[in-house]
Amino acid sequence: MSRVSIQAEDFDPAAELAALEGLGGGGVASFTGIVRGEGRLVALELEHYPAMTQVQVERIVEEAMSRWPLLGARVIHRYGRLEPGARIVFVGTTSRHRTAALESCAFLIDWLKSEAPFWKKEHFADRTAWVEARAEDAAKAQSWRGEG
Amino acid sequence: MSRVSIQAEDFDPAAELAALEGLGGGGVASFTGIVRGEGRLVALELEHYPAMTQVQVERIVEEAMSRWPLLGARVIHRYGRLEPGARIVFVGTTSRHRTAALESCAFLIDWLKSEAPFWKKEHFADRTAWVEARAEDAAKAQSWRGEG
Amino acid sequence: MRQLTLMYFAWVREAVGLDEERIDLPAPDVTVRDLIGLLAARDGAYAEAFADPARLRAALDQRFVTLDSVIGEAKELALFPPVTGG
Amino acid sequence: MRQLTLMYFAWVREAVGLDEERIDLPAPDVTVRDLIGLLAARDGAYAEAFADPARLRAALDQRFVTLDSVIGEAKELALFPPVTGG
Repeated sequence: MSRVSIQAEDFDPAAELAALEGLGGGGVASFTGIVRGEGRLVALELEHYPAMTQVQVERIVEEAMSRWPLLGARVIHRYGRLEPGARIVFVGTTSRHRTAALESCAFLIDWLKSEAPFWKKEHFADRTAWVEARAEDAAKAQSWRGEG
Repeated sequence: MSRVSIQAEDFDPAAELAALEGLGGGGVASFTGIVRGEGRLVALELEHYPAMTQVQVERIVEEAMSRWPLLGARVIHRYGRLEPGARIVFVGTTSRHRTAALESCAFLIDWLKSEAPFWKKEHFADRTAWVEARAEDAAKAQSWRGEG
Repeated sequence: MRQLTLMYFAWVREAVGLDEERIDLPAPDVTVRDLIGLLAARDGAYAEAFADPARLRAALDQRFVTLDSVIGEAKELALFPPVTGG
Repeated sequence: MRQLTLMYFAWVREAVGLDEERIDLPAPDVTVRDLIGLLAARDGAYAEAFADPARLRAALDQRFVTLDSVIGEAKELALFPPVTGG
């Protein structure tokens, strides 16, 4: 059971966790990404490539489902204007094996960082700036290539 | 900010996640362990060493707080009789860095498995059996010794 | 001559001032890098946006590809900076 | 002669039929392993529970220790199988 939502709306991590707990796996891992309010950030704007995003994220989830014995995986990624404290992304996985749940959760968030067609723009009071991709994020995603 | 609860009562992962999200870290990782209902299990009984448990789990959390730049860590571990589907354990961490949140969450659950004074007994309709410690759990915990 | 839809995202979109446009494909065996060269040969805004291919990433028909990939039968080429989701 | 509180957990507790008991410490420099040997020398239930020290783990005053640790000034020794929490 896997599901991907690309949406502007907020989501409820509690409802997502409850659904994953209900799959009987024994272990549920999750990661929630939130907009940090650093450097007087007013808002983060997430642009994406609609024709590609859903399919591409589903591919990443299928990759995770094939690498680990998961009973379920859930990914939610928001786009649009998000203010500090707002949730951006949710990854939840469940498995009979805690290591499978934890590793696949880390894999999914690492891959979303470098393989999902989203771009972040920071809005400050007096300027805007596109967030630069970090080499360590690409390296993190690539590090999964050699494993599993 | 870290907090450890050793309790018989159930807990609400949603409330725990919300508290961690509120710390402003940007990334919240969690793991929830649930009783699996395999092999016609009627209940799992968790015994612990009350004089030691709280202090020992706090030590493990302090270790995590010193190894990763965490803004918060939360551990809840239940004891007593738990039926299939019931939550056993919750680990939640938050950090400015997603890798720190994810790794420390995995570290904590691995260490709880091998360093927290709990013992599980399985109750079936016609017999009971103490759960045997698994060598791979001890190895998993030890694997953190060489890192960080 | 076959047409190709170009799509731009993030600062590439802002620099050229367009979400997308259609161009005539010079030949089916041109690469993404060749097309970036053609775009860089246009006016000031394009010249600046496409001057350094190392700053760009590409997707052909919604799949990530390297800049040396051949356009072939693809209908849509997206050009954008490295992604920053998650 | 100083007294030491012994605490038992899980199947060790069930085997001996006690949560805890107090014993006289033969000497301060005895080790956990020495005490397990003394317990194994008791009657049938104890003999069986403590026959194989490799199946046992220990905590002295609520800290995990190896079986070769000296009791020293500790007040409480817990004996139990490997833990299975989490």
